[in-house]
Amino acid sequence: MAIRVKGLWKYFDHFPAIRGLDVELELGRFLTVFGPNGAGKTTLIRVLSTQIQPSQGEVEVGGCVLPGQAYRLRRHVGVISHNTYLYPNLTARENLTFFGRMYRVPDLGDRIKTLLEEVGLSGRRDDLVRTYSRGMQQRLSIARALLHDPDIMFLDEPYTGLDQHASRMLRDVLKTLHTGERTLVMTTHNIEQGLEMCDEVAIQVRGRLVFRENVGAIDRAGFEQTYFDHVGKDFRWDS
Amino acid sequence: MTTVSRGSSVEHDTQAAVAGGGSSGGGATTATAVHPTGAERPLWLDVLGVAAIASVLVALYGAIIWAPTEAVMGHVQRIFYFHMPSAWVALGPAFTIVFICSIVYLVKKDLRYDRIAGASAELGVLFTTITLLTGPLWAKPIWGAYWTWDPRLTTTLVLWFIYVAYLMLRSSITEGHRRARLSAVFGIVGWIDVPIVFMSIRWWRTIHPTLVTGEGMNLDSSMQAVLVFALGAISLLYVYLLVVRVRQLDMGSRIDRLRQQSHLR
Amino acid sequence: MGFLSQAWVIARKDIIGELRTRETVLSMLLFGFLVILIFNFGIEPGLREENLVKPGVLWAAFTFAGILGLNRSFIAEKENDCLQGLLLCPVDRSVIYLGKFFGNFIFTLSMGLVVFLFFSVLYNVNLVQVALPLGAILVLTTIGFTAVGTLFSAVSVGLKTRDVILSILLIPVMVPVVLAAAKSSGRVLDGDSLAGAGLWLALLVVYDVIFLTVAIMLFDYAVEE
Amino acid sequence: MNELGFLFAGYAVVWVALGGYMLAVGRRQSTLRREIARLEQEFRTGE
Repeated sequence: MAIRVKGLWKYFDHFPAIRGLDVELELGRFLTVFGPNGAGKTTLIRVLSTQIQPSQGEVEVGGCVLPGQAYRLRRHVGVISHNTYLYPNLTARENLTFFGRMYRVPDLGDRIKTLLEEVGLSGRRDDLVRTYSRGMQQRLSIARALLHDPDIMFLDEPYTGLDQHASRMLRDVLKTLHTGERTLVMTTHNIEQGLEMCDEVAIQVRGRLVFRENVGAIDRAGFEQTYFDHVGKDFRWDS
Repeated sequence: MTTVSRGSSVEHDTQAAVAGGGSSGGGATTATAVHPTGAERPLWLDVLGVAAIASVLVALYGAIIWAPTEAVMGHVQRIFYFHMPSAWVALGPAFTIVFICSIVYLVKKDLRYDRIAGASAELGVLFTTITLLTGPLWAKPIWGAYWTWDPRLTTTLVLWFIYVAYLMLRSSITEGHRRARLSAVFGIVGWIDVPIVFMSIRWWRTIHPTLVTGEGMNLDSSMQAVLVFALGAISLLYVYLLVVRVRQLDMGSRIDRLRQQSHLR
Repeated sequence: MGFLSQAWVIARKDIIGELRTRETVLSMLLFGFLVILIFNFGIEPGLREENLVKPGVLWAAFTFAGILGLNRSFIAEKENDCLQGLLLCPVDRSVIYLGKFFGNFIFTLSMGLVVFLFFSVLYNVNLVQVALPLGAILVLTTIGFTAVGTLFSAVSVGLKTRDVILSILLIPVMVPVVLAAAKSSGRVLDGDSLAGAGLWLALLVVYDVIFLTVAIMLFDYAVEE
Repeated sequence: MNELGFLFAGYAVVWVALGGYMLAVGRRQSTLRREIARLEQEFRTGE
């Protein structure tokens, strides 16, 4: 089991952004979490990727119990979010070199070269990230997240702010990540992009997963309706 | 997958909040307070309050009427009976409690300790302010100057700045655990700095001739008695105000929680 | 050893970025010059006590300019949420603290050196005679200043009031450092040997050791969430 | 200002500071109590 979460609560002050969430995910699977704004998707990703500590509940990721073993887990985790974590005043290569050294990646020079080719940025590797377009920055941030070849990847709204062309490139890169050995969790509110390559689907509303299914068991055409049913129903319950 | 009914869980929490959970961040339903709403005052607190105020009034009587007039300094020396205890309470227990509770918060992550630290710092600043204002009023007629850069005065002034900064830091953060964490970091550093500040200022002053020192005041036994009594009275007042303030802050956090839950329903 | 080299990787990253834009050190320098200039108008030329005032001017300029630089230290990490990326790295928090500390130390020290130079020209100080003792004082002061400053910079970076709160937090805690720096450098400028300022140097060393240790221990709490 | 004037000023400072603080604390106490009562009422009627 790559991810095992039981009864997770995360409070921001008195506000429970996550309210008793349970989720399990097998090794090598790709889970997409859909949900409206404010459902706590980003909070979930941030807890699972050791960026914030759970308030309550059991969280185990990659065999490490959080928050206690966060330090051990970090080596195996890669995060791509709408924030790129890239230093604008460094070049692409300097950024990758920096993060590569932090992760103590062996044969760093070759690794960076390969990765830059994969995300199609070899030609601009010595340009400052500041001069990159949003799409290029996002691609570079994928290379950054892949440097240490993580077993578990978290993708938090990776398509945000990308134009169609950039989205397609991102999608192609993401497809290559889904090898069956790597566990992936992606959040999005875009149904089409979310369904495209995942194995499992979940819907998160108001800090809980209210729907969970294998992608094979889902009627793709009718999923939009399923989604709105769950989101809408919840709004009726709660407010 | 998870279809626990929402309503019941929220109500459960609400009950706990009304019942007065000590720790708020965990979301666990830890009802520790004895009093159902936290709004009523327990008897012992009233007794403590009456005792504190009564003893301060007795100390006032002792300082103004009972104690003999100091031979050299005259009547103005009577300020000392409240000046010194205020200084002692602020620089001793008040700021030390900030330090200790900061550490305990960082270890236990219980916001209660943060509230104690915050309340204690507030009282520390209050008593330091009293010290800093009464000091010059006493110094002027005796030394001829409101202020001298005496080590004690200067250290007190620097301390005042440190803990005012602490309170400003607190007031600029709204999120509870974040405020607790960051102010604890500063509370610890600030307290460790105090003896170093004192040493440095003492060395600084000994290099230049000191004008007058606070030393050399002869207190006869009745004066000492008043001073000791005033010290006790002010300490008691500090304890009372601390308890009241901490209870208020507890209540405030409980209210925040109730509000939050009334929104969620 | 790996510990220090990882920290150096972080500092190196900051230095490369700084060499490219020169924003931090240049603005610090300019600000330091301006403080000296303004103070200069407050001192009567040929004043008998001029020698007593000089070190005060020097260290006031250093402190204010230094705070300006420290303010930027974590703001740079906030762009693109880089701090999160840094915190995700599998290194101990103390490594991140040390890395930022090294970077700040180098920036502040370079600022201090140039401000000293500017100061010596304006106030006719023969720097060659006092270069060594003054340099030692500058290094010790900068360590204490940036040790606490880096921690407080991390504390204040997420706050709305971060610009003013850093000065308010840092200056009172810096009193012993500034005092020791001013007193010892005053001795040196008066022609005393470094030994004459021994007590003050000892104070600086004690301060540096205590607060480097404390800051390493507390940094985790300043950045965790 | 004579000696007694300073003494008076000193005591005034002490009592104004302490009294002012206690007054502020008392005020806050009553606001909090009212707020708690209101919220409890709200929850009770809401059930």
